[in-house]
Parts: sequence; structure tokens; C-alpha cells
Amino acid sequence: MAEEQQDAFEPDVMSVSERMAAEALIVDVDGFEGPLDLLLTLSRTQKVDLRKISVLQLAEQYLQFVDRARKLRLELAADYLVMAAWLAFLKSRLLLPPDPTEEGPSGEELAAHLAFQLERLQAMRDSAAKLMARDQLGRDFFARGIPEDVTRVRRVTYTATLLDLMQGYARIRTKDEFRPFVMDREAILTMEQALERMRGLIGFAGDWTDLTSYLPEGWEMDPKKRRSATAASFAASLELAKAGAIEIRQGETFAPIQIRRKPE
Amino acid sequence: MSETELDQEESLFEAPPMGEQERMVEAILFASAEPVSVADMEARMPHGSDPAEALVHLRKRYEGRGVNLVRVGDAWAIRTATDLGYLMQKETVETRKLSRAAIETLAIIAYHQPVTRAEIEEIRGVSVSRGTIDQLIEMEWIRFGRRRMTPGRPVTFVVTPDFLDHFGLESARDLPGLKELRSAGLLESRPPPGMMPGPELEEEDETGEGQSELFED
Amino acid sequence: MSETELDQEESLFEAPPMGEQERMVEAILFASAEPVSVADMEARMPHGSDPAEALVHLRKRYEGRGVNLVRVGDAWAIRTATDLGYLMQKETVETRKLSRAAIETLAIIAYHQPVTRAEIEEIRGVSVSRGTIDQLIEMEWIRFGRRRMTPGRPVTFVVTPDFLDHFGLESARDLPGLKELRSAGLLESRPPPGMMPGPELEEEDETGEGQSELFED
Repeated sequence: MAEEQQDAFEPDVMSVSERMAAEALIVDVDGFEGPLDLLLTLSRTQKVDLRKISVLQLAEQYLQFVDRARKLRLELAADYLVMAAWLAFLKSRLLLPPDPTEEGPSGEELAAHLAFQLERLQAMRDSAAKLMARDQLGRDFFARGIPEDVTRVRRVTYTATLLDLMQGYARIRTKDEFRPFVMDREAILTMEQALERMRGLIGFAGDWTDLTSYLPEGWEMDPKKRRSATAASFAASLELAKAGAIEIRQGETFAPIQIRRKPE
Repeated sequence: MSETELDQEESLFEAPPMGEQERMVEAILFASAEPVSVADMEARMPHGSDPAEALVHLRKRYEGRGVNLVRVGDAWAIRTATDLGYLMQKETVETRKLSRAAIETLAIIAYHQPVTRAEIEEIRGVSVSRGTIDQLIEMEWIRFGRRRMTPGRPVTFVVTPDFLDHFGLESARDLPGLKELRSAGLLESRPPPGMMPGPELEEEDETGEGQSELFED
Repeated sequence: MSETELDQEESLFEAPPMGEQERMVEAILFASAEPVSVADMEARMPHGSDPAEALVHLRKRYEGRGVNLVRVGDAWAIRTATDLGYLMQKETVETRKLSRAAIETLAIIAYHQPVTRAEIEEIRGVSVSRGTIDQLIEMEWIRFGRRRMTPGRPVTFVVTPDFLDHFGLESARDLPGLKELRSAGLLESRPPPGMMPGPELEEEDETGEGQSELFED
């Protein structure tokens, strides 16, 4: 603190402890949470029950504090000054005999409310301290370390009615592009058909015969039909070979595939 | 559901024996880090179960054990016994250090709930910063309550079940010193006589019904 | 630490009674985020404690309870009793209408069983996705029938008793035929010129065997 500011106090006759207390207040001015907090701190020096506090004395202390603080050219927030003005007003009310013509609350009422406010603030501070002194979760007592979370299983069930089923079937059966599925096989020789055909023919093929000669008559002309019939016959011949009915050979890559009945 | 319907259903599905129900409640509570409400337990247990009764048995069973059954609002949780906290240093979670303003604001909300911001400011004598409220909401210790049916319809703040859980409170009624504060009239919101400095009071006193509101919704 | 020092300490600090140690082990296992080894427990408990013995007692205490003490490697943990696992699930059931593809596939299987996938595709005129078949199998409305004794030995599909149950049919034979569908107005149009396709025509013989297959196994 600057020397000249310190001088401001010199004329006052203060005990060392008084001066230290005053300095502490001034130094801490930013530490106060507003005028009410400051008033509460000041009231503690009265060392009495907050309900029996002398509001007049408190108001004087506050005004002195504000006065000193301003002498120190300390910037004081507006609400400190508003409170100072109000306390000055309160002081006058308390000191002067009540004027019966005047409206509004009496000085005693105002003083009682201020005392109530201070007591309430102190009570909340004590309660906050008690609350924080309680055993706390995660510090003094603990929750389950390996929680097994509830898994939400969403089960979807599907449903259909008999009507849906029949309509579905009817829909397929009456499709515009509908063709009976036997007729679908026009350009397709199924393996079953090829197999049937070859089973009948193989008995007559004692010697090596080209697989292509087993294609049904007329099928080798149409490329689509030929492809299907060749594939089906080849698959059928593999099936027959597996069953031990025939033997298959191919001279070289891409050479004609030949089959013959397995000699007995 | 009407009572007759309930009766019918009860006769259709036999509830499991109480011993089994106790096991179920035990399993459900052990599995959860959060308190579980009786309604939630009931929904998960077989039809006709009475978790409330099973809880009575279970609570007795865990009396004096290393973990205890505790009530948190209308929910239940298993928590380690407070005298064994020293064994759990490894599990200790560093909570963000709360400012004095935040701690006081929290206490005011807990003791005065539902309370408006203006009322908090009136009690503390300073304005409440947004950050303080935000921090408490973020910690899930306070939440918005009902709006006041007064001009401006200001929002109110109430404490949450998480708050109760954190401080080991069965309900907000169990806040330390609540009764004394109330009988001393310190929880009343007294309108200031005439002009007073500081934040203006704008609401009527609703504190009386406040504490009960916590358990309504 | 030398052995003599240990001995000295042991005599200085008496180990807590076994009941207390059990409480400690209980609290530690409850609060830990991972299974805890005996060595770890010992390090956390007061000097001279014997967590291994406490575990034996605690394990016995939890026998048949809703949670059990289980060994995980060389560590210990508290876990939900396996028979109560269902309590940790919350099932929500949603009912949806079966897709058109699934209904059509199902209808074909019902009318033509036993039927191969290739045949279903031929009848529908579009390929049948694996998902559709899987879905119907999962619903237990269809199942695999006998393999066809034809090359490739393709699997066949048949409908199940569950299917009959759902649709209120005594047997798949009770499904209305095409004629009935038509007279019921479900099959509006003309029969395709020349021939009347359908199960009656071409699978007469197979249908008989298919139906019986349903109830064989």
C-alpha cells in the first residue's frame, strides 16, 4: 500500500488490532460478495446474536468503511454506495423520533428486516457448510463400480393374416406377366431334364462320344438353348460320373468333352 | 387399471416367492450405479411382484454390511458404507471445486426450493452469475422447477435426485437443520418493508409448499 | 521391508476382526470398476488383514443370492446371478406387417410345399432374397424340409405347426385352392389361357407327402 494512502489513517487514533482489521477489510474489498456480505462481516465484530444486533451501530460501521475506502480512492461498486445511502437514511430514521404524518415503514421495521436478511444469509452459509461436510458420493461412499446396464432389446414381431397370405398368392398367380412355370423352361434345359435324358441314352453309348451329341434335338441351333443345354448336360454328366455310371475325358484344354458308359 | 382387473391378473400370474423377489431386487440394484425407482423395478420383475416389500427385507439384510441399501427420493440404491470410504481412494472422483458462490446458491436452492433467481439474489445480496447456475445444472444437482404463477412467470430452481444421491439424503426434507431453520422463520420469504436496496422481491411466498413439490414430479 | 519390521508392525496394529474384513472386501468389490485381486485388496486393507479368508466368508454369504462372488482370472468381482440376467433386459415389442415379398414367399411355400428356393423364384418371377427366407425361418413359420433327391440335392421348405397355428389352419391342405380364391373374389382375372397352373395341377403327388412331412419331426 502506498505511503501517502497510509497517511490518511494517521490522524485517527487506532489500536494496532483495529487498524489491522480495518486494513484487512479494505484490502479484501473485492473479496466481499456485495454490501450484505460486508455487513455480515462487520456485524460479527459485535459478537452478539444476529437478532440482537445493533443495526444503528452496524450502519455506522458500514458508513465509516465506505468513507475510508473512498478516501483511499478505492473504486467502490455502485451497490456499495446505494447501500451506504440507504443505511444513512435508516440511521436518520432510527435517530429521529417517528413522524406520524410520514408514510412508509418505520426505522425499526427496516432495521428488523436488515437483521433478518443478515441472519438468513448467515443461516444459509452455515447450512451450505453443513451440506458440504456431509458424506459425499464418490468421496465418502461409492456407487457400483461395474454397473451392468440394462440392455434395451427391441424385438420386432411380424404379423400377417390369412387374407394377406391368400391375396399374396392370388397376386402372384394373376400377374400380367404370368406364365406357368413349366413353360418358363422353354429356353432352359434343367439339370434334371438333362440327367433324365442322358440316363436313357447312356446305355447305348458303349464308346467315347462327344457330350454335345447328347443335346436334345433342335437345341443346338438356338444359341440360348444350346448354352443352357450344354451346361445342363455337362452338370448331369458330372453327376453321372460321380454316381459311377459313366467316365469323362477331355484330350486337352478346350477340346471336346467325351463321355462313355463305364465298362462293367 | 381397475381393481378388479388387477385382481384377475394377479390370480392369473402367480408372483414369485418373496425370497426370489428379494434376489431380483438385489440383482437389479447391484447392477445399477444410479438409484432405481420402485416403479422401474416393478416393471422389470415378473407380474405381481412387490418390490417395495422385497426392499424392506433386503434393507434389513444389508444393515451393518460393507454396502447398504439407501433411499434416494423415491428410488433406491446400494452404496458402500460411509465408514469404509478410506478403502476406496482409488475410486474417488475429483469433483470440480465449487466456488463459494456456487455452494451458497446450491444451499439456498435446496433449502428454499422452488426458488427463483431473484429470490436467491435477495438472500445473497448480490446478483447470481449465469455461470453459477449453469454449473449446478450441468452437474445435475439442480434443475428447473415449475414456473411461478406470478407476473413474469419466472422459472424456479429445485434440486435433483442426483443431488440427494450425492449428499446421501433420502429426501430434501432430510437436509441438515431444515426444521430449525423453518421454525426460526429463516426459510420464509419476507417482503422487505418499503424500499430496500438490492434485488427487488417480485414473488409471493410459496416456500411452504416448496419442499413438498420435490416429491410430486 | 524386512521380516522383523513386519512382525513389529503386526504387533503394533492389530488386524480388524474378520467380520470387519468381510465388510471391507464387500465394499471394495462393490465399488471397484474392475475385478480386484487378493493382493490388491490386501494392499488397501489395514495391515494384517486376510482378504483371502474374508472372501471365503463373503462368497458363502452371497451363495444363492441375487448377486454372487465370482472369480475372474486371479481377481474377484460381484456379478448378477446368472439366472437373473433377464432382469437386466428391457424388452420392447414392436409389431410390424410382414413385407409383400415375405408374404408371397410364405404363400408359395404354403401352397407348394415342399418347395425349393429355385421353384419359389420361378413362381414369383423374381429372386428371393436370403433375408426373406431367414426371416420366415426365424419367425418359425417355415423350416427346412427334406432335400430333393435330385442333382444338387436342393433343400426344400415347408411350413411349420406355428404357421398353421398363427393362421388358424388345421393343415396346409385347408388353404383355399385357386378356385376358391377366385370365387372369393381374391383372384379376379381369367385363368391363363390353356392351362391352370397351381399346386393342384403339377404337384399333386408331392403335396401329399409334403403335408405329412410337416408332422413327422
